[in-house]
Amino acid sequence: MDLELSESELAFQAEARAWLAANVPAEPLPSLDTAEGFVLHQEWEAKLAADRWSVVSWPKDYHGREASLIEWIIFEEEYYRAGAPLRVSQNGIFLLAPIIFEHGTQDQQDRFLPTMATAERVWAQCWSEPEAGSDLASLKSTARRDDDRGGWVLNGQKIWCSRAALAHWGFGLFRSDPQAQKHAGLTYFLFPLDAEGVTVRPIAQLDGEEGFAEVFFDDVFVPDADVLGAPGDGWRVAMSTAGNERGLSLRSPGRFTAAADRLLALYDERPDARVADRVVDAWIKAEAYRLYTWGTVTKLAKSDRGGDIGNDLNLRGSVNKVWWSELDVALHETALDLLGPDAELESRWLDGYTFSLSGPIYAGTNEIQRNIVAERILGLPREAKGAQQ
Amino acid sequence: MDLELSESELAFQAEARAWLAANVPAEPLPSLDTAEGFVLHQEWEAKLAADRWSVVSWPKDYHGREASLIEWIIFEEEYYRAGAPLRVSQNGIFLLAPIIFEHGTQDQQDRFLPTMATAERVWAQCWSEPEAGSDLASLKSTARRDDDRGGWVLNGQKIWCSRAALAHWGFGLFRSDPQAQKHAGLTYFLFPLDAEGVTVRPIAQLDGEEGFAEVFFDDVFVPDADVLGAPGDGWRVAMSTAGNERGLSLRSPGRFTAAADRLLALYDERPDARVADRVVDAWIKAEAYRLYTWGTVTKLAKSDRGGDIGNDLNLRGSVNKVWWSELDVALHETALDLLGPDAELESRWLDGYTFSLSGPIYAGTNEIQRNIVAERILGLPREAKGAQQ
Amino acid sequence: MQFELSEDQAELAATVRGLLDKRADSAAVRAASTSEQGYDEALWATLCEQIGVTALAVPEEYDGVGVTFFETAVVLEELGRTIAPSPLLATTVATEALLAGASDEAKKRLLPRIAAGEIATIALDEGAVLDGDRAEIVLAVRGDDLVEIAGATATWVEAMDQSVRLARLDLTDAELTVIGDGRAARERAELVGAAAVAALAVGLADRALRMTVDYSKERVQFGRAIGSFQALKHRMADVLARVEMARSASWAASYALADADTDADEAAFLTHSAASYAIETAALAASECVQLHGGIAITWEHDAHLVFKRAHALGQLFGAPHRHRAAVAL
Amino acid sequence: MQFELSEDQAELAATVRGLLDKRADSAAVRAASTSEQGYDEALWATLCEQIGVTALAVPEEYDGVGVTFFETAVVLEELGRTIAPSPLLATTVATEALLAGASDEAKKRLLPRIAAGEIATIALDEGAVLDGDRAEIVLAVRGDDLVEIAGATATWVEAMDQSVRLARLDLTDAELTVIGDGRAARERAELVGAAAVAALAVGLADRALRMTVDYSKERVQFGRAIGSFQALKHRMADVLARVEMARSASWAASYALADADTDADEAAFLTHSAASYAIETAALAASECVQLHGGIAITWEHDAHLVFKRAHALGQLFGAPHRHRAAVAL
Repeated sequence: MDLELSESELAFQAEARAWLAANVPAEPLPSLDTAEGFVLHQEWEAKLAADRWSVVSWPKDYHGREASLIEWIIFEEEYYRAGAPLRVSQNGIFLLAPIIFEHGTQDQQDRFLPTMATAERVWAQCWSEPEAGSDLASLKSTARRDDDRGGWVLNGQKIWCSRAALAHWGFGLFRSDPQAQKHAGLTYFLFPLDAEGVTVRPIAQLDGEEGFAEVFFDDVFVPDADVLGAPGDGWRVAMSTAGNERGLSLRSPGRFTAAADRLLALYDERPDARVADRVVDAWIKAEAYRLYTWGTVTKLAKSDRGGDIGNDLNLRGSVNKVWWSELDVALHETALDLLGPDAELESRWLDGYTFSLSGPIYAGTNEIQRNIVAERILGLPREAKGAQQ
Repeated sequence: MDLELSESELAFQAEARAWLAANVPAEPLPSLDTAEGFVLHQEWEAKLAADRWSVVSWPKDYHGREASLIEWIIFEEEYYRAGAPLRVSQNGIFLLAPIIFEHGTQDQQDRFLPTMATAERVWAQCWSEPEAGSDLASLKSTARRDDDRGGWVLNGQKIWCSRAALAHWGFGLFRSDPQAQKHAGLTYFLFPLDAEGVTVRPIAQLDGEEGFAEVFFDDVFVPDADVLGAPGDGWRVAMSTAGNERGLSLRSPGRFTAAADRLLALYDERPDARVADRVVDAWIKAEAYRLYTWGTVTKLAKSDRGGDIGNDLNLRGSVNKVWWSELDVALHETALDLLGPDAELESRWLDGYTFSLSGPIYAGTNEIQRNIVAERILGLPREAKGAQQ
Repeated sequence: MQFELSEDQAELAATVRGLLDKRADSAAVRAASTSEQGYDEALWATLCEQIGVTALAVPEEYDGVGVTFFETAVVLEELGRTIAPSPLLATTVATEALLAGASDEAKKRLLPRIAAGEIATIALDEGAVLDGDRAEIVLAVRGDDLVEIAGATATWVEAMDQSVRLARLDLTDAELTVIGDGRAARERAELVGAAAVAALAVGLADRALRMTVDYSKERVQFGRAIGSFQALKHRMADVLARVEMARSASWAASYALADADTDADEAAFLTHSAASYAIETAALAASECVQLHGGIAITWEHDAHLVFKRAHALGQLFGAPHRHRAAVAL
Repeated sequence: MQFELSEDQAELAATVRGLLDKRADSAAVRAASTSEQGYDEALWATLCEQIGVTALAVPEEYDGVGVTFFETAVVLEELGRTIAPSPLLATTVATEALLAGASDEAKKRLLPRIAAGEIATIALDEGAVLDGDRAEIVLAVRGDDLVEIAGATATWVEAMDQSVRLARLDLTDAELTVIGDGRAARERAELVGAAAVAALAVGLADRALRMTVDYSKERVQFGRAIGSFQALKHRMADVLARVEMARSASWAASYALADADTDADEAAFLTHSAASYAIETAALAASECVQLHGGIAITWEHDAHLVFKRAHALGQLFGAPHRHRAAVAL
């Protein structure tokens, strides 16, 4: 055990803290799921990128500063502590970029990563389908080969596409081999959301905003150059370790320690002995998550030095997902109990609360994550018929 | 809604309260699972029976006073409130007697019920088998027909036989038709535990006592006169409504309201603001259970007037079982938190705590009860392969 | 001893449910919640005229039906099941406050208007007032006085749950008339409010569970109805058990408050028990409803979020569960 | 930044585990717990002589190994996994109390004896004292003084968890010598005690989970291993997640207490966090262990009840979880 930060890490931390203090908007930006807020968030990302803070761990050629994992975590903690805006580009930088780095061609990296770093191009994740909410193996949208044009023709429907209402490009899996079963025969595609044949229908959320959309594909042509990884290999590509590392596995603890800090501040304003125990409990859980993440980072750093803990990491990702999503709900419920009747009146906590409800549902429901933990970490037998919910 | 007690019910309540006040031992009796305590509990039951308090709802010919259901509940509440001894004869009077009343011959009722009421003869429940803890359908112990002697020959092993270490007679299901599958081909037998071929091996519990035993059957002969219900009909007999009515469905709320009262008294001695919320919560849950039971009693009273709510009752039994068993654990945990470090030193609460652990396990684990509630009340689909845990 | 609805009470419940099934479905509730008035005036008129929901607990001498608060709670449990916005909660609390604390003159003057269907409310603190902007009779407890307020300026404040109407009262130009004993009125109002919320919560929890069960029977994932997955079954079974217990507690509380013979401490305990337990049950049922519906639950079109928001609102109107437990004397 | 055991620390853990696997199986633990002394003297001797468990946190100038309390916590986590009764908890707390509050003279006199394997304990209140009847060095905090007690009469008091030794001290004929600052000693003792209990709890929780998982893979009911039932899988998955988080919290707390540079408030927060969380995790893991084992769990022969009793005892030695949360300054 050695929890000291090195000189250079401390310097990095100081630099990030100073920059954020100087640049984070005093007033929270309008929601990034509104047209106005979307643009303002793009501008914020551009500002981050200009000073190389939007993707600190990326290569210098792509607006990064080749920061270490530890530095990345440090930056995330500072970012949330500073109350900086949500990342409008998160689908791209956290979910898609790692896959492009691992499976993308040089051409794809050069074409897609720089504009992703500046949020000039914002990406939507087109993952679920109406009949396949949690069950990606049963995706029905199709990709038909078109040799004449040297590409594929997409048809079908995706749902719960986050950011799709306002984003520019999307990524998702399509069934390119109708014969193949379940996970086989899927191909990973990148496509502009204004391409001919694409229809985007926003989904109004319970908070009244439109963070998700349905996307319909009617003979949408995608050139081979925009296929990520090998045709038919989409499942493996999508599930590759990298896809999770900086996404699920390292879902920034900073977000929750910052929320815990806000909860403590709220308690100062409105102390209530009857709620104190839960306030402390939430603080403790946020801290435990932060510490657990340092353990993950240590393993990751090792693997970057050659150790193979990819699977272990994915599994930690499932543990994390259950943890942070349920912690996030508890944090907000506790805050609303402190607010009492005022909680009913619109407030930042209330928005956060409604938003937190989606945590246990998206990116693989917590039921699925628990199945994964039980079967793949604890080695418990799979359900009869290998059914997994 | 009408929660008033009638004149006669109030009179009954007063009489019961007075008798208990005058007769309940000042000092708790030694555990009924010790040889010494067993005898003292038998004497207590005899005393109850002498004044017709041991089985108030039974016919007068069998030491009862033909009390109504409501009176029975009233008595149970008074009994626990008075801190009276545990019922050493509970397997008999709560689990077996209702079945004898419904399925027993006149001869069986005359032979078994009076000595059960006086606890001159104490009954053990021989239900589970090593490989069939919760899964009675997979019982393996056998009953072989013996026409010459006009009866059956029992072989096999039962486990978790409550009271069997010290009881006189036992009851249980045996497979009388080796061809029949699962629930079919089982027969309900009554047998003396000192019969030739019966071996009783006590099981030491975690509290160091011997409330349970293994019982081995080696060519044990049981005459036809001691078969309860029709041969091969054992499952239906055992599962008949009556079997649950005064057992699970009406597991005396008095036991838990009395425990809640003790918890409140403990809080008076050792107030602790940090535990107050849980003290009240336990009190509330005990009260809710009492109220829910009045609802059950109302339905039962109706059914005695002809309505058929037998199945509904069994289902309420499953709801109750989960409820009271988990409430019992919570009640004791809260008390031990109030006791703090002293909780570690032997105390009545500590004994009650270890005892409470068996609640969610025996008489059908709470997992099974939840399956029953989900499938039979909510109508949710059974597991794949109809597996039910 | 009969712990169940009497025939009359069961018929009352059935009548209300029948009416609401027809007139308070999802579309109707959404329309009413977002309407100018924030509730369905036609439905309210029917409830008042045909069923006399505001008159139930009003004695006959004041032109009421002359049954009890228990019957009102029976109606509230049905209303809770629909999420329909309704002035009945505020009006009921005001009615009971008047009966407990108002002078005979005030009772004679106000109760018949309520029995006839006028909306009433009572302000117990400085915060936003339930139905404060649509009540025709506005009461308040000021110090030890029960006062009637005329000419207050009410400003609607938007709440997360649009089916619950809150308004701030500006008393600058208002006329306040003392009409009775504020302490008695407050004590009654707080207990009746808590029991009424418990009844609404029981209905809501029951509805949330039904929604969840029905959906999980239909929704197929991984080749099975998700309702066949044991982890979900057990969670729904737990909700069922809690709903059953909560209903028992709620009925007992309303009965105790309606029954003059019940010891006051006992009635208070039963009321705080019911509120604490029913509100928590509704919250649990609602969050399971959201979780088990998955993505569609967080869409505007789906009712799951209405159920969830209502469950949260109920915890704030007359005290959160932990505050009710704190109110129980140990 | 390296949030994992160093090679030396990992080797220490492996060595202790290897030794305990051989010498502290169920039979050995039961024999030791019910023996006259209540612990395995031979095993203790081996732990002290071969591994120097009592010397780890003692500076070299007092004949110790001169590493830190963190290494001691690593040993405690392994001990916690076995339920073996051991004087290490009491001795560690007394050691840290001496280091924090004792005079140089007292340190010179007492620490070498502890490093050599003598059992020590410290009484922080009037209640029963951990290892009070088998400690060769008995300390106490009286008012602002740290005192050494000689000639006290110790009476063993039987606890539910026989693997935890408690005794009452009668000081009538005892000789008390002031040896240092009681406030510093108490503060350190309470924090170290909490962190040490957290380490024991993490080991225990991990062991309880393994037992449960292993059993549920073998136990067949209704034609399936019960470990294939989703409701049970999800409960075990929750325990796993909590064990992982609890271990992280426990390591961070022990590290903070061992690291002079860590801010005192931060160290206190981390310690109360770890204790609160690890104890609750052990309690959950233990009760799932009992419930999923079913009937055999409540038999004397089976270890489930030993795990359960230890889990409960850990919650009482240096404060229950809710008391640790209460100790966190808000």
